[in-house]
Amino acid sequence: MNGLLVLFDLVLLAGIVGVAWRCLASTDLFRAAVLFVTFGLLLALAWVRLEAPDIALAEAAIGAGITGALLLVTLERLRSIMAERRSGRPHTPPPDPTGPHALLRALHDPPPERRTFIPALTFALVVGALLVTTLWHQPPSMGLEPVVDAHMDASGVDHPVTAVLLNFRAYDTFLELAIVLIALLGAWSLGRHDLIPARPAPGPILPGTLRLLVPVAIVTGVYVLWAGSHAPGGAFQAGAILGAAGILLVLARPRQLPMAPGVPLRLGITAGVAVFLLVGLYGLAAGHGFLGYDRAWAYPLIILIEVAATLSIALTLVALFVAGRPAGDDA
Amino acid sequence: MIANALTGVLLLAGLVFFAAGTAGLLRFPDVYSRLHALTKADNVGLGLVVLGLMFQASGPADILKLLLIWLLVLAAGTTAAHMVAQRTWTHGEFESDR
Amino acid sequence: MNVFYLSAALFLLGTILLGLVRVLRGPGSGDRMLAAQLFGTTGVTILLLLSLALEESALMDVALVFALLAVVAAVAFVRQHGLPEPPDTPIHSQQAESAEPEEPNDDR
Amino acid sequence: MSGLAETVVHALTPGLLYPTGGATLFALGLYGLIRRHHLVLRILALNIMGSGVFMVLLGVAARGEGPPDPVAQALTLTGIVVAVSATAFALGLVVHLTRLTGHAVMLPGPPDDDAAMADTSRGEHHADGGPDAPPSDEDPPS
Repeated sequence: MNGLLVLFDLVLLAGIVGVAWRCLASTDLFRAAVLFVTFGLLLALAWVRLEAPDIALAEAAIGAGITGALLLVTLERLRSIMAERRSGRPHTPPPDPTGPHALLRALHDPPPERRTFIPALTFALVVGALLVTTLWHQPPSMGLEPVVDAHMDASGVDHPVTAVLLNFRAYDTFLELAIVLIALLGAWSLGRHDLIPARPAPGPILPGTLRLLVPVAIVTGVYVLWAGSHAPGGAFQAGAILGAAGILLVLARPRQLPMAPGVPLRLGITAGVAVFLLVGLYGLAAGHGFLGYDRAWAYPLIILIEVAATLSIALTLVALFVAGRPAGDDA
Repeated sequence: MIANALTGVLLLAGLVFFAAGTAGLLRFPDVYSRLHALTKADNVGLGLVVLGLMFQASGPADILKLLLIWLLVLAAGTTAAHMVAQRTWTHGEFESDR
Repeated sequence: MNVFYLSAALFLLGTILLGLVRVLRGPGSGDRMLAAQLFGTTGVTILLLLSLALEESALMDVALVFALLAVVAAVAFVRQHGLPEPPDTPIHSQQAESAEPEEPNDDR
Repeated sequence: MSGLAETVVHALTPGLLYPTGGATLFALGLYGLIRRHHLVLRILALNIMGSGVFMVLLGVAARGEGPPDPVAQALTLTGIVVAVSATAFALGLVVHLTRLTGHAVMLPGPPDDDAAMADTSRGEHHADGGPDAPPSDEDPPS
């Protein structure tokens, strides 16, 4: 059993490193994207082996549902932009010093020049060797597991990771939600173009699958959110699942949906940060300190924050995927 | 005991289908035949494994979850295979690699 | 029995690594996408086997999420890749696409 | 002989193997970040470096007896969501840059640097020689 587990770990790690290596060595960007999706799948297995089912759940939703779609859509956007420029100005030399080939094949990156080989290899090897040596000689420690375990009663939930996220280290989670919001603001500041066009369904199969998948995805998201209080799951995983379901809808919708209403969308996107902030301020006013909860109220408050955070994360991920402010609300 | 034996047999049969799917993916000459090979792994391979694992499930909830997983993979496999085949048919095999 | 599940999982991991050859070789993007689809199914199966072998029932949920979202990448591939028309183009205008030069992939 | 094999198996715990793998991923991502020019590939390289960091964190958290450290897991969980948002933003920036300038590559030097121009066009002739693969000694020691 033990020998088999070690063998499994070794094969898995070799696979992960091998996939990452081939991904970064690809000249064809589409191949790199598919390899990166496979990389995410293998990483989820690695998190399972590291006894981190929470992370595996998030990686499954993000790796399978979001990253792949994001990369493929970005490549398609690059391709169509370059094709447009190529057809628009046939005699203008491209400003790209890597030559006309790069424009002819937009999804292609020529192999790197030879002269960077030795310095890059030396640098990477030195950094890697230093890291490995440090990690091997790190003194063993128990980490913070006993501390968390001792205070689980006070947290209001039964799952240690959720307790850390929403009670013991709520600061981190609050700022993390703020960072996600800032990423979206950055994406929106780039302008309003580039909405993903609606397309007619290629046949009856895709709409039928959507009718099956989307309700199941919503139920799964709510289930994962609810499970978070006593088992692996929680706001981040649920938000990623619902976000992926939203991305699926955006990709597969057969006709243009009515414009997303600006004000409710913005309220939903900021709900996580806003509710978190309000609860934190309430704690401050009630004398528990910023983001401190009364013990009796910890569970309902955590659930409230988690619901708001799930909504925000899901909406933000979809909005980041669409990349561009919703049209028609320039006021 | 009988449950364990059944699980073992069904799992082994499922693994055979996965191996066949991978072999088909590697050895078959074009997209359509590869598609044919790997949907067998999707449908029958996972189906047999799920059926085998049902004998080890701890309760009806687990059995239903296993069944749901199989149904979802069936739907995903069908949709993906259909769309990839259709796209290859209308666009050609190498269209995208520009 | 746990050893048996783990060997089965290891075997399936081996089939994923073998199948990577198809992603690396292509030749078309459809082939690569199909291989990724097969990896998704195999990953679900590995997770189910590991959930028994390691006695961690939460892995079933991970497998469920993978099964649920396995189709997203394929939909993104088909709906976006190689279809650059603007939002108001009429249905089935893909024929316009073939006006562009086709270039086989010389990439290994 | 079987005693030796047993010792090796006991030494290779996940707490040792996965941090090593994570460090390897970090170094590999760094190498790719330096050498590749296309910005999408550079974003992938950054993501691979990030995954290496997550793997080190979780691997160290899983060391020792008993359940793994939930604080490290919570940090990694937030880290993954931040990473995917940052990736989406970065890809949006790449698309915007491409729309403005017509290319999505990081230039090897200043655009008016003749030496850099000559050097890249020389690199262009190797384009059909297949990917210039990094060496394979990046595999984890086993």
